[in-house]
Amino acid sequence: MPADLTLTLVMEVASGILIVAGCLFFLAGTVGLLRFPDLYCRLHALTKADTLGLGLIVAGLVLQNPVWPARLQLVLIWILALSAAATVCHLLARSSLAAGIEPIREPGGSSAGVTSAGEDR
Amino acid sequence: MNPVDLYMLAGIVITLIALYAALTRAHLFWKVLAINLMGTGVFLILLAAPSRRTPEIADPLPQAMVLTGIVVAVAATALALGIALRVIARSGLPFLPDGDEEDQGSGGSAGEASR
Amino acid sequence: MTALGFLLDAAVVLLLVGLATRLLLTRHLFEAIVLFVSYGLTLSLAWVRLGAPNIALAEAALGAGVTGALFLNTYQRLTERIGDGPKSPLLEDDGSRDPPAWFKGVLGGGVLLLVLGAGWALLGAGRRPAFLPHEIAARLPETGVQNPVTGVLLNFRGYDTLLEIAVLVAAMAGVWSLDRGSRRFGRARGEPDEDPVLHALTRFAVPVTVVTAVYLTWVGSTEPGGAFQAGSLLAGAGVLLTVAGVLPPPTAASRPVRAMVAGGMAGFILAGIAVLPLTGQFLHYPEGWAYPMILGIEALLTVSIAVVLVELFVDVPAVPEPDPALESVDPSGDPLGRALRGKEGS
Amino acid sequence: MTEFELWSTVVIFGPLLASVVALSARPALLRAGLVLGSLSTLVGSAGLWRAVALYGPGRHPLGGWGQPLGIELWIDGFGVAMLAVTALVGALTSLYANSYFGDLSELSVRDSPAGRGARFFAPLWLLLWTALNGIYLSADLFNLYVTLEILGLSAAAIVTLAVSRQATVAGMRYLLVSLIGSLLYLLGVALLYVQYGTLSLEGLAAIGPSGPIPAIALAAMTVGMAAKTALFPFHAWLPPAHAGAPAPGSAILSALVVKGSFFILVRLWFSVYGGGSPEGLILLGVLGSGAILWGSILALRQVSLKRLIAYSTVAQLGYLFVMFPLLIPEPRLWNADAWTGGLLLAISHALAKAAMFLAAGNMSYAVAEDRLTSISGVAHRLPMSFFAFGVGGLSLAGLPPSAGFVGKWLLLRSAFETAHWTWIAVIAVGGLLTIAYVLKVLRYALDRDEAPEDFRPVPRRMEWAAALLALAAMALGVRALELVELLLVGGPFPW
Repeated sequence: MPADLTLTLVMEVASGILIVAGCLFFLAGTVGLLRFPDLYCRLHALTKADTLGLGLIVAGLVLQNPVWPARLQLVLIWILALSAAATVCHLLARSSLAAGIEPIREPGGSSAGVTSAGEDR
Repeated sequence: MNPVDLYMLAGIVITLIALYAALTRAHLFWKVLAINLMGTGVFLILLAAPSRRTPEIADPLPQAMVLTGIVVAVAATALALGIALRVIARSGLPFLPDGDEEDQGSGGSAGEASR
Repeated sequence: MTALGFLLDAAVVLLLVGLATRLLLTRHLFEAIVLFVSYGLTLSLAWVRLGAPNIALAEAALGAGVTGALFLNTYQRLTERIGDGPKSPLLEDDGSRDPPAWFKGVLGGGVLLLVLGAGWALLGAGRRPAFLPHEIAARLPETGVQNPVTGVLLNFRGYDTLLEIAVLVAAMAGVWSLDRGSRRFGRARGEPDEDPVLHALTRFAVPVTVVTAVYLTWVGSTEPGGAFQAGSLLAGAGVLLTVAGVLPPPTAASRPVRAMVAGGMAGFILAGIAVLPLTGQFLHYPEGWAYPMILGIEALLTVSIAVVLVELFVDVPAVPEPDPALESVDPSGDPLGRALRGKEGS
Repeated sequence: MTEFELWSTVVIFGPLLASVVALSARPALLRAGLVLGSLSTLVGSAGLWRAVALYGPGRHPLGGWGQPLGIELWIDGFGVAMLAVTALVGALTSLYANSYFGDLSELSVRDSPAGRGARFFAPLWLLLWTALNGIYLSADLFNLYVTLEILGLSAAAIVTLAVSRQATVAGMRYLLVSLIGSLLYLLGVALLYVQYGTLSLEGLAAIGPSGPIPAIALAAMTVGMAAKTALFPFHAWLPPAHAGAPAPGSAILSALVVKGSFFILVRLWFSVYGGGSPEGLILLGVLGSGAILWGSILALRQVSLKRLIAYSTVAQLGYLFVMFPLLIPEPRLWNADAWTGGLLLAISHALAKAAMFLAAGNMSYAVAEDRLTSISGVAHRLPMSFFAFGVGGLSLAGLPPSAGFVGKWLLLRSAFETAHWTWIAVIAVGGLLTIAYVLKVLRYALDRDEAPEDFRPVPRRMEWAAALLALAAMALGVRALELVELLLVGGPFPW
């Protein structure tokens, strides 16, 4: 039994670390959304960081959950969220380019960058 | 304080501030938004308060009522937004004219104008 | 764990009240709509915390999802109409039309009193013996399903659910009667979107969504799920197909669409009437028939609900310029008479 | 299967099924839907009337569960009387609507602004009819909420079938009032469920609600329902909505729809709360008196025909609330005269107001205008509509032998018995004002000797529908005894 107990403990700790790391990515993504200068940078921050964060949290939860179908479901959720985020990001960027919104070229950005997420369309 | 109490109090607060907003915001879209929020406030009361009073067993009846309420709210929102768009199409503005204005309008001036 | 749970609850509640207040106070329509969707998603978190996963699903799909999409779609029509002028009163409400301060003051005072009164009354209410929940739990086996919420919705109180479908149909007929007709949405059939990514997502996501919807309908009898959640999922797939140009937009002009909208309700009523000679009461399922009948009704409802939701989403018209003929107060108060008269005159 | 179970199924699910048929929106099927809806409600309510007269109040446990687990329909005299008058008004209005909208389809529906929307009048109206029948039979708080929502959505949609700016704005305002009112009602339902853990009206009546939470609940529900019933001072939405709708819609809204929320108020205050509080009843009576006076004065000042009739609805609804304090003159005592008198007024108002709106619809159909000055001389060309309007108006004013007369007389008698002189004065002044505004219309209609030249013939069926309704309002007074007997089955406290 001690071997099992150790395994469980290791799994618990690993799971905790993964989930906390995932949350950190979400935090980073949110900070990026609020602080980045233009739509394209924000999309980048949101989709990349959040997808990775979700992946880490899913991995942590898979370690915690002993049931195989539930683990598969969790992974399926991640795959679906991943594909939806990627597609939506692509569509948003494409329609913004088509609408004539120019990406910012220089680091630092222009004055337009300080508007909050709610105000740009 | 019990967490369920928190949700119940939030329900009361949201219901009533949404009612206030529905009556004081003139813009039609905010009225529709506020009515939606008012509904969710009532749903919070409906779900939190009974489970607070009988914590020993989950009560499926409020859940069924809230589910029905959500569907009704979607239906009402769709119709309200449709009519609001027509109000904008007719008058160019997302507001309802004052009741008095409307009252005067039907009788005298507009009738004359149509002659 | 309880302390952590309490912190989470407190955070959710504060977020809910904060989002609601901000959304009701803001003057920018787009911000309000975004806040509304965030509010809906936070609310579904609250439903999970309150032990109501059925509602959490419905709230995320319908409350935040479909309603948010309806608002965004309508917003899109407004921006099309005014072009690039962001200061239009359509999108920015400066509050100049709001009622006078005295009205706000009186109403605000009344509302405050009501909040305090209701809060005091409800917090003061003590425990009471629960009769109905025990009764429902005891008689659930007779309903033919194991999910108590489904049992209430489709058997104990099936009549309410039938009328709830009637509410949806009434809203649908109302929207149709606004006669917005066959506005082209997305692309016409046979003219697929040139975007490969959207196309790939459609091909991948639609089958997955349909399978999930079927699963949700079927699992609703034992676990969280059911016709409404499944219907809104299916509606998501339908919207995707319409946007990608695979399906023509459903309109009132199409007879199959009308048949599918009315079909769920018709099937429900006919099932209720069919059992009358056997059991004597409307919707009183004969013994052993409850489960198959409920499943059949749920399947029909899922399709109906999906079609109604797609239609409500897709069929939002462009807003025309005010028509002078219709803008002025109609002197006859009776447009049909006037329309006829115009006909005769010409 | 009892008679109650059979006929209540027919009366609710007949029109619901008919709305499915009508949703197909082919002209032939639209007609089939209206016929199916009318027949099922007429037959169903006749069957229920017979059953109630034979056996007293009855019930229909839907799904076989019975309250409190499931939903029950409760069939008593009050509900059946409302069902019957709804069936009569509804059937004749359907007949009218068939010509009113059908006429349009011959003229190529596509080209007129309202045309294609008008195809949805029949399904919307049949859904509305279902909701009304559902309200009159329901014995469950939450079920009433769902029926109220069907009623509100379909009624607002019917107002916006008229495409003018005025009608659209009125429909929007109506929808908003209706939604807020329903949510206030739902808030009350939630509070009552929190307190007592049941949704059954019968169960609540057995408990006898009292205490702070039920009091707040009753207040919320009363404000919500009063707003939907357009009780003074919540009446501002009503005149533009009722005047702006297409003629058959006006008749339905004014005669029938406002009675739905009124019915719920009566059920709540008396059947469930056992009379509520005397102060509350007097407050409702005072608001009713305000409605009678204010509505009548505004009706007198209108220059548009349909608006005058709409303001008259505001005034007439006031009488129904004067019934509230008269019904319970002392705690634990109810006055049968006030009960039958008030409800007879509700019923006769339904018939008379439908007749007046349909007749007004005929007149403005003929001259394509709605102003009082433009209908001058119409009486010569449309004698039947003129007759319908006059008879309906006299019934409204309470002249014998109309049903309005019997109702007012009973109400006055109950006020005399308990020496409530204020209410007597209000009822009397309201009657005089009613006569004044009815005569005002009649004077315009008879104004000129010759008929107006610019005149479009009105389909015979539309004239007949209005005239038959007016005759029914008159004849009801002659046969009022049967109705009084029916209304006493169950009385205000059925449980």
